[in-house]
Amino acid sequence: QSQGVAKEEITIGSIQDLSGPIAGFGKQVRLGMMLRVDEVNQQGGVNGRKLKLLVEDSAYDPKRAVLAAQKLVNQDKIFAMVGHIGTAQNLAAMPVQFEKNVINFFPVTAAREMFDPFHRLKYSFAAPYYDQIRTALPKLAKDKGAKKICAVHQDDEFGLEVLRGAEAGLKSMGAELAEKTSYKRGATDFSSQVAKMKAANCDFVVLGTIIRETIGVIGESRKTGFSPTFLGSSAAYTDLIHKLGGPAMNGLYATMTVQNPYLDEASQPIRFWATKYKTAFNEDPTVFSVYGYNVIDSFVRAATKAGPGLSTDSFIKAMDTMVIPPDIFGSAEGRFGPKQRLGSDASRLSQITDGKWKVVSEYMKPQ
Amino acid sequence: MQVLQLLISGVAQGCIYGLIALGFVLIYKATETVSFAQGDLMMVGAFIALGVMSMLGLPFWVAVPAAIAGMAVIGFGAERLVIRPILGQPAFAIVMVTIGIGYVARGLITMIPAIGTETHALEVPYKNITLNAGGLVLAAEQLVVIAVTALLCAALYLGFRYTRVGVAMQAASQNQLAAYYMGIPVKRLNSMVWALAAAVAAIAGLLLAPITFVHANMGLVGLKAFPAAVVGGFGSLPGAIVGGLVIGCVESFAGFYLPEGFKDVAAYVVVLLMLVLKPNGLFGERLRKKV
Amino acid sequence: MRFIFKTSYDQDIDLARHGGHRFWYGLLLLVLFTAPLWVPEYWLSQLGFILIYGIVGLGLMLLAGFTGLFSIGHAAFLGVGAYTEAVLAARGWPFPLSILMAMGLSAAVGVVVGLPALRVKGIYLGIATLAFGFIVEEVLARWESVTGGNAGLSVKPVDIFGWQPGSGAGFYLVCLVLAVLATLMVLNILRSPTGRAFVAIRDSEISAQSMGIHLARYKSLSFALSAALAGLGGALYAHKISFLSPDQFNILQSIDLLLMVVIGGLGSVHGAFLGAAFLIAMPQLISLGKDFLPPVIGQAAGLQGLVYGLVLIGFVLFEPYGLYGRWLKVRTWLQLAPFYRRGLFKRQKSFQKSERLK
Amino acid sequence: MSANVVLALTNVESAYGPIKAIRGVSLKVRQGEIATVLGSNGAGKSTILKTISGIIDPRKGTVEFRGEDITAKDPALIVQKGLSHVPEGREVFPLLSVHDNLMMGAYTRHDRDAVARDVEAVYGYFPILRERRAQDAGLLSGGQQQMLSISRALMAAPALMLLDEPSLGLSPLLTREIFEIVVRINRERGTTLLVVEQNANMALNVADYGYVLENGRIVMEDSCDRLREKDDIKEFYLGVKETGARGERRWKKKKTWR
Amino acid sequence: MSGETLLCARNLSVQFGGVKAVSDVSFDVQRGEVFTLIGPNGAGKTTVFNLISRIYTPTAGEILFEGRALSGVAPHQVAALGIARTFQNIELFEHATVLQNLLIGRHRHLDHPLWKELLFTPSVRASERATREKVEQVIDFLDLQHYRDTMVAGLAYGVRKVVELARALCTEPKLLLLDEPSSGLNVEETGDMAFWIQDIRDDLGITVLMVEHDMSLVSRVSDRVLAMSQGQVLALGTPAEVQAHPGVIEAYLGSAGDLSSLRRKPAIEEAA
Ligand SMILES: Nc1ncnc2c1ncn2[C@@H]1O[C@H](COP(=O)(O)OP(=O)(O)OP(=O)(O)O)[C@@H](O)[C@H]1O
Ligand SMILES: Nc1ncnc2c1ncn2[C@@H]1O[C@H](COP(=O)(O)OP(=O)(O)OP(=O)(O)O)[C@@H](O)[C@H]1O
Ligand SMILES: [Mg+2]
Ligand SMILES: [Mg+2]
Repeated sequence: QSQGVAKEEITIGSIQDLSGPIAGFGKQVRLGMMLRVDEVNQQGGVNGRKLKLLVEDSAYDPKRAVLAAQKLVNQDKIFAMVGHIGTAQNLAAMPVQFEKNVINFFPVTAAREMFDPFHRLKYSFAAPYYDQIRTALPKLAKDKGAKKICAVHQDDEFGLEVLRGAEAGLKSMGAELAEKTSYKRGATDFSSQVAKMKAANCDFVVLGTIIRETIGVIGESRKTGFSPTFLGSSAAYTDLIHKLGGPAMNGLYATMTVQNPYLDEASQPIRFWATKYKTAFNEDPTVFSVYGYNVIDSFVRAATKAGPGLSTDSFIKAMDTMVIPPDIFGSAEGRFGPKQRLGSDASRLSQITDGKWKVVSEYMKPQ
Repeated sequence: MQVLQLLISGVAQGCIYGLIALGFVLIYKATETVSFAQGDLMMVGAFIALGVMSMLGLPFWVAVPAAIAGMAVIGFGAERLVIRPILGQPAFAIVMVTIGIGYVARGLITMIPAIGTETHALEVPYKNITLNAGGLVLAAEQLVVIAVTALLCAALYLGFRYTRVGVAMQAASQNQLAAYYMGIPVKRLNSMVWALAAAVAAIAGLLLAPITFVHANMGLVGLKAFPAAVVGGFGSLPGAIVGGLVIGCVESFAGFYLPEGFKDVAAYVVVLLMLVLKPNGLFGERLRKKV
Repeated sequence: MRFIFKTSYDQDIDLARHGGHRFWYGLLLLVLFTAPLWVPEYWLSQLGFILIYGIVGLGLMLLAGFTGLFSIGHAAFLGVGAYTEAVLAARGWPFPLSILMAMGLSAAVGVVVGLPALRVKGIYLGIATLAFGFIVEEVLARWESVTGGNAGLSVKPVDIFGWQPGSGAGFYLVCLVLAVLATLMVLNILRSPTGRAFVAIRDSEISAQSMGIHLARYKSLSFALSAALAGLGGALYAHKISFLSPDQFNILQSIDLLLMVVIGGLGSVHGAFLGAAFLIAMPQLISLGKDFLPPVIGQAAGLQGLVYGLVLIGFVLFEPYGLYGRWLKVRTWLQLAPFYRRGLFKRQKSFQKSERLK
Repeated sequence: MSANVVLALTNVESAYGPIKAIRGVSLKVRQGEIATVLGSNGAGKSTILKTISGIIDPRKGTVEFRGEDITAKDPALIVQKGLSHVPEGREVFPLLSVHDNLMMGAYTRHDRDAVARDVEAVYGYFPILRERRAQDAGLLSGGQQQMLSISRALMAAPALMLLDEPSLGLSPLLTREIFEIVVRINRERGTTLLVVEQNANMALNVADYGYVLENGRIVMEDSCDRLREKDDIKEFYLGVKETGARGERRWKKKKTWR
Repeated sequence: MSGETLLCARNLSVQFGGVKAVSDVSFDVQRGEVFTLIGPNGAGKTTVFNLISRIYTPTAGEILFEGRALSGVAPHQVAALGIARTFQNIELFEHATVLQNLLIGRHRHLDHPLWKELLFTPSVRASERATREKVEQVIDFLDLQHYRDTMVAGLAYGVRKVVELARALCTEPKLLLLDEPSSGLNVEETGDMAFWIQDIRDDLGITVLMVEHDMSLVSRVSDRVLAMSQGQVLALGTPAEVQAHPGVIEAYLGSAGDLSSLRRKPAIEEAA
């Protein structure tokens, strides 16, 4: 038997940013997870064991992530780490977990390091930014007849992944980036970046940006009369973009996997789910709530499949033949195997029209 | 043309730095401490305006005075509560307290359910208005920042230079003991200073909100305002603005002409160069102890 | 209070002033060295963190508490030490050598950072160090060929000429030995002419100079020693955390370090370790306490920041000498129990005087 | 006692942390009088003045100013009531100009014209200050700062003035002038003064009533006329030596009041 | 007295903005004498001290110490040459005890390699002991036993003056600069100071250059006196000669005058 699995209870842990720069997301992931945990526990738990979810705050700081991981792993004896947010934070925390044979299950980050290089304790669900852009860029650029493709990215691992994806995508088209420029996390002024791209006559811009920076770059461009096609990654796929940025954001494309659960959504199950969420937490759900919800949902699937003798080994064994079907939010089918630690690398395109995200393409898989 | 446009965006950004730096200098002149809470007070001010507008549904023109007055009250209260008891301790103690105030402000705001962790947009009447002049583009938001900064700077400068209370504030910072001996109500002035600084922070928050959005971490721009204040000379109000402009323009040009990464450290490189060449900044006083 | 009848100058010079000291510190060492035998793994690991931060705190204490130079960019030295160690460990350098290198390189950077300190003071110096902190962070992020940039860098475990202490008890002991050595050396410096020169510079530069103290030399030395200790701490930190990224050494880290020495008690060597203990224990205490609070507060994001801020303010307000000051009071109270007067430590009204002229 | 007592200390005890600096001091200053406190180093003279003006709070006892209890009140408030204090060691505002320093002296006053007249009067006493009116006060020489600090207190036009070693670092000529000014403002404006001064010869000639402080206690008090005649005062404070009293280097005669 | 020149100032001038603080001042100090500077406030006496200790650089002229020009010497090296000073406004290390202040005074005699200090080798310990020995001698000399372990911040003004003198003596200087050693001291203590200054000259063999306003002290201990006014030399000679100089009387001493003229007229006293 593995640590964290008791007669009546399975203890799982998660680390979120609850007070740092992306506290908004961290909180939503946590609420999404809590929603699913409560549902499962009300339905009698996993093979009779209730789920106990412990959430620690990392403030998006790798050092605090390590401290939190040490606490969860060594003190609270969690069975698995689920939905840990942030690339650097995961990289920092994983050694602590692996030393104690604790699975890193479905971290909320689309970095390739979450499944590559291979480790038996790593599982990831998110199509990597790299693959998202690599796949979407050539198609969209062709549709738009773009000549000069540029990129602006945050100068951290996340932004670089987007950039690498863009470069790989262009390479497959036999083209190159006409201009690339970066900014530091937390920047608020993008005038010189936009001026640079404008000066290079870009007509297509790949955005390795998150929320405020996406809005900032597009806003500055609109202001200075620079209007290329913008393509962001799933990091920019949040309702905040159009809520904060207003009409100026219309026309922005982003790659994504699960849909944002609008309360007035056409699809009935999503509407039902969103209302349930809103009743529970008195907040509108977002795509991050869905991530959290899905992470737990998948965990429960695997744990249930692993049977009453739940242990790390039986869990991995269950995951070896795991297929997670598309859900109500429109995610792609996820498949895992003994050497397959990423569920799916497919993603699709959405665009903001009339102040809302609309799905505009089918799932695409990188070639 | 390109150069001019870069210059304009540099100036606009510089004014933002200058505006925050103004708050630092104000406090420094009057208490000889550096307030690390200035950026966070600015954030709180923006949140107050946001609350007034979105929760009470009042117009922008009501939210502005409300935020300023609200922040003045908060500044006053903070002084009473946590700064007055250590009035007279070494400046360093007060610096630490301001760091504490910053943490508390950020913590409290983030704790507001459903609001604190989100990013919000403040609806200002002049949003999305741009002026085009022969190919150059100027946003109304930036023009407002420039105008208000200039006015505020002039008002504060005159106040410190020529009013009795202004001089007394400086006196109290240079020698508190002697200030007491002169009958200067050091404590009351101190409350006033912090109230004023918080009000200035609120103004900065209001002006910044349309540009950077309102969120719990918006106060971090304050870190760029430190170099601005130092380049200008920490004790000089006009210096704060000039310093801000220098930093803003350097950043703007570095971002365009220099390789990646230079834009973000340009401010700090400038400040180090400045400290080596002219340790007391462009307008700083020459400080030398006579023995 | 204990009165000691002094019979030789050595009693003032010795580290342990009397038998009591020897006994208590001996006991403390015994407890610490036997900790792996009876302390649960998790707490041992936290203890290791405390030792590491304590070493960094010692350095900052030397600089801020004893020389009066405030550094708001100290995380940069930590970063230099950590990255040096990580890079050298990856190249297969044995731990003792790489750690010396880490200290040396940090010290060198410290001297460079100290250069502006020769001309500026007070807030200007603070901003200079802040600026340096940002620049170092940026260099760590940009110099990808060596540091791995923002993608981060994994750190190999400690290897002392083939002996691998691992990450548990062995590594703890390595930290402990280094912490003890560092503490002893700092204490030695403080009781030597150099330590006195630091204090002199803190109190009055002009008369320090007229006593023949070379300001530039001692300020640089203070920066170098402080940075070397930060570098040592950084090297241990690298192994402890085993994954480095530039943003671990940002301004927030620097402020944390400053908080640590202030809460510990500025100007005391004990304070460095007490502060470190506090810095590590605080988040634990908060997460312990949060289950007892109503969920609106307990589960709210930002609780940690709020508590941090309140604690910091509380310390400055009520215990300006930090945890060490509190301990002194408790000790005095114990020693004087029946005669203790409340007024004994009452804070005088005091009055700020311009520190711009020094 | 009599109604014309401006300042009365009863049984005042002040301490710095555990160190008691004054232990049960009682003294009175009457309207229109010049009083002086003599005492050796560390006797607690400055502490008495600081306690009066609220810079340190006494442990015990009360301070009354014009019949009002001002014990441990805010120093600024005490000054506003008409008591001004020239501190020991020239506490000027180093980065303000000489003129601004003077204006700060008049902070509690609102009669602009009278203030302007007083500035002129002060410049009349010390022409060097007029010459340096725009210079930072911190750059003045020691003596010039002392002049400034006295002038600044004069600007407050107080009812009672506490002077802590006004002649510190002044040339013999100026020392004399300072005391002439002291006498003048006392006679002309009726300002009451409490003076602490090491130049006992000067103090005892200028003052009407004197106190002798030793180790924080008042050991002798009398009118200055009588004090000047006492042997101990003569020997220890006026430096009038009986021949041979200190011929032997390190030998000091015991003060008889101890 | 050997009669050999220890310190020699030639045509010194220094100017701050429009203020000529010192202009064309020359004098020399013989080894083993007490040489006093007097003059009205703002005459430039402290500025001369600051020139010697290299806090200011003269705009013209030079200072020779033991025949060596001071112009090339850095401020911190002045102590190493054997020049120590006290300050008019007292510059002690406030947050240290008297003993620590005095130990810092010994700094110029101590120079260990860093590693020895880090390890506190026996040689460092030995030198610490010796340092302590020296400091205790000075403490005995100036009667400071009582204050040995007190924080400077809590000392009365007069005691600080003595501590500052003690700290200067700890450097074992050849030339001691005293800026107003008796200010803030009463008659009795000034008497002690006079004895100390004489002992410093006669027993310790240290040359003293001082600034002083108390003429009784000046007359008692000075061998020669230089009077300055407005940055210029007014008179030079024995104390008696200088005090009799009409210019000095006019600018500095004032007419001796009868102090009793300051007393309140008896009539008014009765009224009060
Ligand atoms: N800030 C302080 N902290 C602790 N003790 C102090 C402090 N200030 C003064 N004392 C002590 O209080 C006593 C009285 O000091 P005070 O300054 O009143 O003396 P004084 O009579 O004015 O002496 P002086 O003539 O030297 O100025 C002294 O023994 C001194 O050591
Ligand atoms: N750094 C400076 N900047 C401007 N003026 C200065 C400076 N230092 C001294 N002065 C001026 O030079 C003159 C001489 O000053 P100094 O301190 O030497 O006088 P002093 O003879 O020591 O007088 P005192 O007896 O009052 O101490 C003064 O008028 C003073 O204002
Ligand atoms: Mg006194
Ligand atoms: Mg002088």
